[in-house]
Amino acid sequence: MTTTPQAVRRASPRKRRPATPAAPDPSAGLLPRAEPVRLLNPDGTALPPRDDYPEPPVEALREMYRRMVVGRRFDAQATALTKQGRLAVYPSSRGQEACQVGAVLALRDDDWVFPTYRESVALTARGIDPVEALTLLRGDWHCGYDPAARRTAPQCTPLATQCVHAAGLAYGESYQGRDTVALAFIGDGATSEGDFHEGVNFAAVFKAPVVYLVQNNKYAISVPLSRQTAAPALAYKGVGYGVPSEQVDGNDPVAVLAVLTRAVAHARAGHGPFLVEAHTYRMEPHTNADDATRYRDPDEVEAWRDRDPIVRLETHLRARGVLDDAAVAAVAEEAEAYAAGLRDRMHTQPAVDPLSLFDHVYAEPTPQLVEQREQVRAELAADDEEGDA
Amino acid sequence: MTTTPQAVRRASPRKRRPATPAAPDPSAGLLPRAEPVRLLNPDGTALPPRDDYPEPPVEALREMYRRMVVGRRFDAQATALTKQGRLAVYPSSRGQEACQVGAVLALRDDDWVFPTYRESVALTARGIDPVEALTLLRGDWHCGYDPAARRTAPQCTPLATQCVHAAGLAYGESYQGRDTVALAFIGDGATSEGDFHEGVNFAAVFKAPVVYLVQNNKYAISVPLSRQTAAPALAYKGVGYGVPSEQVDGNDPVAVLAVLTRAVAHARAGHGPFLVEAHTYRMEPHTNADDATRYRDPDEVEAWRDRDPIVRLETHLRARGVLDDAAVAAVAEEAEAYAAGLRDRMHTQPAVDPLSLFDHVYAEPTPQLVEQREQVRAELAADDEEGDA
Amino acid sequence: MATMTMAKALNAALADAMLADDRVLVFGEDVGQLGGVFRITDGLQARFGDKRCFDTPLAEAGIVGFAVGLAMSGLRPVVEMQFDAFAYPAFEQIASHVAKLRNRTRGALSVPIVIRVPYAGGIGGVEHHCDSSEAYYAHTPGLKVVTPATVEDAYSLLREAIDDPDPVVFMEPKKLYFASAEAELPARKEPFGTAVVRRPGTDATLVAYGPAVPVALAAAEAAREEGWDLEVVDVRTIVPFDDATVAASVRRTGRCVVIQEAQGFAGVGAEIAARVQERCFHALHAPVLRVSGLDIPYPAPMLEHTHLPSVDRVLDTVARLQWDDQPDARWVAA
Amino acid sequence: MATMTMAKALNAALADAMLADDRVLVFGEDVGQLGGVFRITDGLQARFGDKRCFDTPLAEAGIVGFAVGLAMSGLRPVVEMQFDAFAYPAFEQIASHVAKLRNRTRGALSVPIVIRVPYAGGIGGVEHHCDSSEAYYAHTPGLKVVTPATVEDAYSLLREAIDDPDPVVFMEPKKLYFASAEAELPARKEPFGTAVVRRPGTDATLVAYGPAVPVALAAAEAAREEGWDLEVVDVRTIVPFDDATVAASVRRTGRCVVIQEAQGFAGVGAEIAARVQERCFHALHAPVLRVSGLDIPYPAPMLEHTHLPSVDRVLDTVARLQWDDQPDARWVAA
Ligand SMILES: Cc1ncc(C[n+]2csc(CCOP(=O)(O)OP(=O)(O)O)c2C)c(N)n1
Ligand SMILES: Cc1ncc(C[n+]2csc(CCOP(=O)(O)OP(=O)(O)O)c2C)c(N)n1
Ligand SMILES: [Mg+2]
Ligand SMILES: [Mg+2]
Repeated sequence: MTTTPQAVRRASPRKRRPATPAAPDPSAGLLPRAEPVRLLNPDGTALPPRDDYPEPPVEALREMYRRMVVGRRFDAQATALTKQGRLAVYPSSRGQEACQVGAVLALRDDDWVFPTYRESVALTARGIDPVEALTLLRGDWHCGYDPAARRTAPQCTPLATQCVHAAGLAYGESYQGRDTVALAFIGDGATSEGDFHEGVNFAAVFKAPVVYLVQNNKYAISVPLSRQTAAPALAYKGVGYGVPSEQVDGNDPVAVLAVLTRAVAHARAGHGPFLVEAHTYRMEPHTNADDATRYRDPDEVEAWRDRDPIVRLETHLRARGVLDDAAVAAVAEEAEAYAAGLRDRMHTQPAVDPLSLFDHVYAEPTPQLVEQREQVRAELAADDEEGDA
Repeated sequence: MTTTPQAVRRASPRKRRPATPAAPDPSAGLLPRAEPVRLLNPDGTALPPRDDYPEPPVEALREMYRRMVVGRRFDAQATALTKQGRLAVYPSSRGQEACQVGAVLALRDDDWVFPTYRESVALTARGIDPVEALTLLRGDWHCGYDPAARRTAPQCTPLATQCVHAAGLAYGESYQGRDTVALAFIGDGATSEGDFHEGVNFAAVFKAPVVYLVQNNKYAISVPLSRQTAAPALAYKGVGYGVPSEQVDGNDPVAVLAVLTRAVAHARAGHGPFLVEAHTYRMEPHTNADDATRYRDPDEVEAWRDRDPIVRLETHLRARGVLDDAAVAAVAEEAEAYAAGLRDRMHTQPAVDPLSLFDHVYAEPTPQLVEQREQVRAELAADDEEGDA
Repeated sequence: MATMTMAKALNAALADAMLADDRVLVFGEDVGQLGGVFRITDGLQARFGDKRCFDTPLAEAGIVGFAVGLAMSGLRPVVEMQFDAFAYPAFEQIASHVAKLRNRTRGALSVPIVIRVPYAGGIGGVEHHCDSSEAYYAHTPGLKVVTPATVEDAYSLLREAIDDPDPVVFMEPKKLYFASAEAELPARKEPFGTAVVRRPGTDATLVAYGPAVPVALAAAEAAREEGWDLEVVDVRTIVPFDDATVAASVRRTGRCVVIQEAQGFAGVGAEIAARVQERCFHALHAPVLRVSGLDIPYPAPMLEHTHLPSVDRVLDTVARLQWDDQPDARWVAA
Repeated sequence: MATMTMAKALNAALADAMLADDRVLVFGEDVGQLGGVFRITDGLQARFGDKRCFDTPLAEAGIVGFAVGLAMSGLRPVVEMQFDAFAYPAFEQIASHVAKLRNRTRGALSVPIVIRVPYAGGIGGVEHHCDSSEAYYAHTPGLKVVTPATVEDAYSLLREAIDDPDPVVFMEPKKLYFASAEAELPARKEPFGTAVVRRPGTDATLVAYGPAVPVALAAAEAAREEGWDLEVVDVRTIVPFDDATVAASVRRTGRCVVIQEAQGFAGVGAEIAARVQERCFHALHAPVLRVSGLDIPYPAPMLEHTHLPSVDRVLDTVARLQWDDQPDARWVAA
């Protein structure tokens, strides 16, 4: 979309002057680079190093590789569990592992993460027990891990709402003298919600240390990016809040870690929020319940298979001589063990006490809830008697 | 707010490459000029003409002058009416006449306007009966004019919500083959609302012919601009939606009309929405009920008095020799007559039928409302009897 | 007569409405090529083109506000909210504009839009996907609120909602989407705004709507064993409410239980109970009792059966209708 | 004992809470230098600094969501929504997060925030400035909903709300802001969650809350002329609801009228009427009747007196409490 010459009513007779003399550009330092930052080619070969985004240390990249491989195996296992009826539904992270693991590695353990339903791999990469990570989708309670202990908000389903929470949490932490950073995940589709706007704006006005990571995986369920925005890229939203922004190739693990590391450092240094748009792709349907063939071409999916972030990182680390067959095999083995452990533990049905329904509505149940609890207790007792009879 | 060097974990050993080679800038044509467009100096002397924004025709400027003067007199009268208890409350447009009248003149009569509570002067400039324009604030019904007939939505109080309506209306018109443009007014404060974001985005995605005119009058009631945004200017929000944007000196009537004319032409030509930020100033308190001395320096207000848009336009038109004492006097007289007419007509209290409360809740009252209407009818009858007794 | 699901009947209603009136536009999230996550808009884009049925940006206030603008331009938008709780971002647009625009403009503007909301639970859905939000809308003057419980009603009520000059929040019970029944379409029998006696009975009246109707019918069936002959009234249109049908039934039976799936406190069931006792006090042998969801956030799937009104809970409540004309022991003491 | 307005009492409660607990932060639109459009936060910024009391960007979902995040970091936010209808943009944050966060996390996170909402009418306010929105919150499990009717209660209930471990929607009746009364602060008498008999009586119970309480008291006063001795119960906390106090009163008097300013349909008054008849059926000589605002959008100032529950409307309703034990003529026929 470009400006067009307007309908000129009548030309002014006086001498014309040229376009305004160049004023200092107030958007400098806020606009993203026109092209996503990339440090590895799609085939995994390295691009020449760059000053603005130096390659992260090898140890970090090896760790990233490990967590991505384990994460992907976990993800496949979770999808398999839906087929066995052990999970109600599962939104896969496949293809987005560089973003999810990169985000975790760019943060300290005491930083906060605000994940969406899509971020199961980020959760497990953070060390959250996979069974706890799947509690929501398994249906025994809404959130299975302790968010306060794990510094990880419950996975957020109402889209974009977590963007505001992250701003508040980050501001609250800095208000209390702590140098915590909050990282909020959000999808391309959810950037259309008002809460994205309000959240980023609050963070900017209060200089809250938040990194907003938009995983632009090109679809919001079936709706393609072209229906979400007419912007050149989502990262161009940052300047409108005075928030520096960057685009990154979201399937280039090295670039993702480099860009997020810089974004986190920016936030931690007290410069306020940073917006990163990672260009990636959702390899699986929206969830196992979705039928992606209704709205996208299998060729498109195939094309993205060639940009697989794990293969890319493996190629790079092998080329750098810091990953060999033995290490790859060890990671694969670890991933298998992880999946097997998950599978086993998911085979036992959790026991859930119906009376716990009343425990966490308020700190103490209201008289109304006490009454209702007694009614349910009586019903359960009656059921038991019938069962016994 | 600028980016800062990140914490570099370890430098890469390989050869560094320079920053990415310049790609074509995808934000070109979307970003506003760094400085607000201005065609007149604050003292009313003309700046050299420019190609991008030629000066509007003299006839338009004279008409603009007339409506601004009448509008300001109307505005003063309305404020006076609050003191006499004839109006419950009145949010003044004083100082913002260039924006309000400029918007009206940039549009055709069959274009749609989406005003806020602040736009009484825009309404009267559109030819809406001033008594009808004040019906809301007078308290006899929520909207006094016929929005469909006047192509003017009811003045909108829930902030930013009208931005979405304008997108829908404009798209609906073009869907039905009409070349209507919609212009939505919005204040600086209201740009922080989610509905601003959603409205501009819908307009952009659907290429709806909408002009969004942000009157940045520096305050949202008492809250200064610095608490609304950290952006270099509000016009920088456009690029994030793929919407071309411009800043204009909102107290320069010539520039306002030039910029809005171009924006309207852009929209009408089918290129989608356009965002204009007009830098202006609210000379009066938020409403007559507000006490602006609590939060702003009188000196600040005084400084803005020197940039009065009416004086500025008068100076310019006189300098161009197209306005003389007689014309100025004639306009002043017209304005006085307008105010006198308003004053007279506002002195009669409107008669409002309590039973009309039930008329426009639904197309036909529901059985519940029929029942309630009968109850009220009985009450009124009883009151009458008592009154008679 | 053909067997079809409620989902199919809703789809047919949309298609027929689009055919009958080319001002009808259908839009929302994923309603285009995908046909909606519940497939209610399946095939509409292919049949009517992507200008009549289309996807929007992901923003519910945007969707509803856009519909308001389209309605102002003379069109008749039918929008889908993907799930109950995801209509909340649109609450301001609904409460302050959709509900009020006619009133604010003394009738000069109207907003004949239909907001379709798949609602309520019973499908093992995760959090935020199972809210019963009808009371929020029913409490907002200017909105009509409709909820079908049968396949034929799904069709006719949706057609009537689209034809209605007022905005209608059309609440679709998710758990009934794929229940099928014999149905003949088009099926428009009673006028819009009327409740219907789904099952005649003499001993007590069960008043229910939407997802609670099948529960009421099953309870009435089971009650035969206990020797009770229960009448079941399906409310259908919450606003406007059909007092005449409901009160006539309760005056006949002398006893009443109101059943809703939503949390009870200040819900639609409270309104019905309050109205019934106001209007039928001297006919009542017992207080009007309510069966509803618990006053808790909608629980996780494994616990939803404890939350939802069940046949047993309805029967327990019917048992407390003071058949011996003795006050309820629980509440006499306190 | 000093004479003060409710506005001043609320201001004192905020100041005392900020003094008592430095985790308490007060923020919203215009609450800083201006002291709020109703001056409820007057002087707080000057006294506690602009980190404890501050203005935010103009975005209600932002304000509430920001408070959620602050609460997660251990702070105790008290936010102001400028007017009732301007809380609607925050509805999703309130219904899906504030109300549910404790539940979703099995108690690991809590959201002890207070959302102050100036509400209801009677002040000649223009559209969108006079909504009675309490039912939306009361119907949402996880929220507590409080509304004071007296100066002393305004102080104590707000202190208690801020100290409460749960989120509280604190509804402030605008028309009572500048009514003044003798008050002694701090004034904390009954425990949080209890209703109070404001005026004892023997013939019938008027149950009211917030802006309706003065109407109930005035009606009770006027009723003496008609020979009725009316008891007035002030609900105070809508959630949790004090059944014991209300039911005890109605069992004593045998008759009940519920008064609320909000539109009636599916409002809090419906809940109260439903509860009272459930619990007091055998003590009732007449149905529980309701007086409420009409089921219309809040009208323009010149018509608001027709909309609002008036003393006359209350007395007319009391007159219909079947003092002769005859059914209500209006509803027998139908
Ligand atoms: C407020 C809200 N509206 C609608 C939905 C339903 N919904 C769940 S996921 C989704 C698509 C989200 O797309 P995107 O933000 O791109 O994230 P992705 O799933 O691609 O990771 C939708 C519409 C929701 N969860 N919340
Ligand atoms: C959704 C909403 N929140 C709050 C308000 C209360 N309010 C009325 S005007 C105003 C300030 C608006 O400032 P701005 O957008 O800059 O417009 P201006 O009044 O300066 O023209 C506020 C907070 C409102 N009308 N709507
Ligand atoms: Mg996506
Ligand atoms: Mg302003």
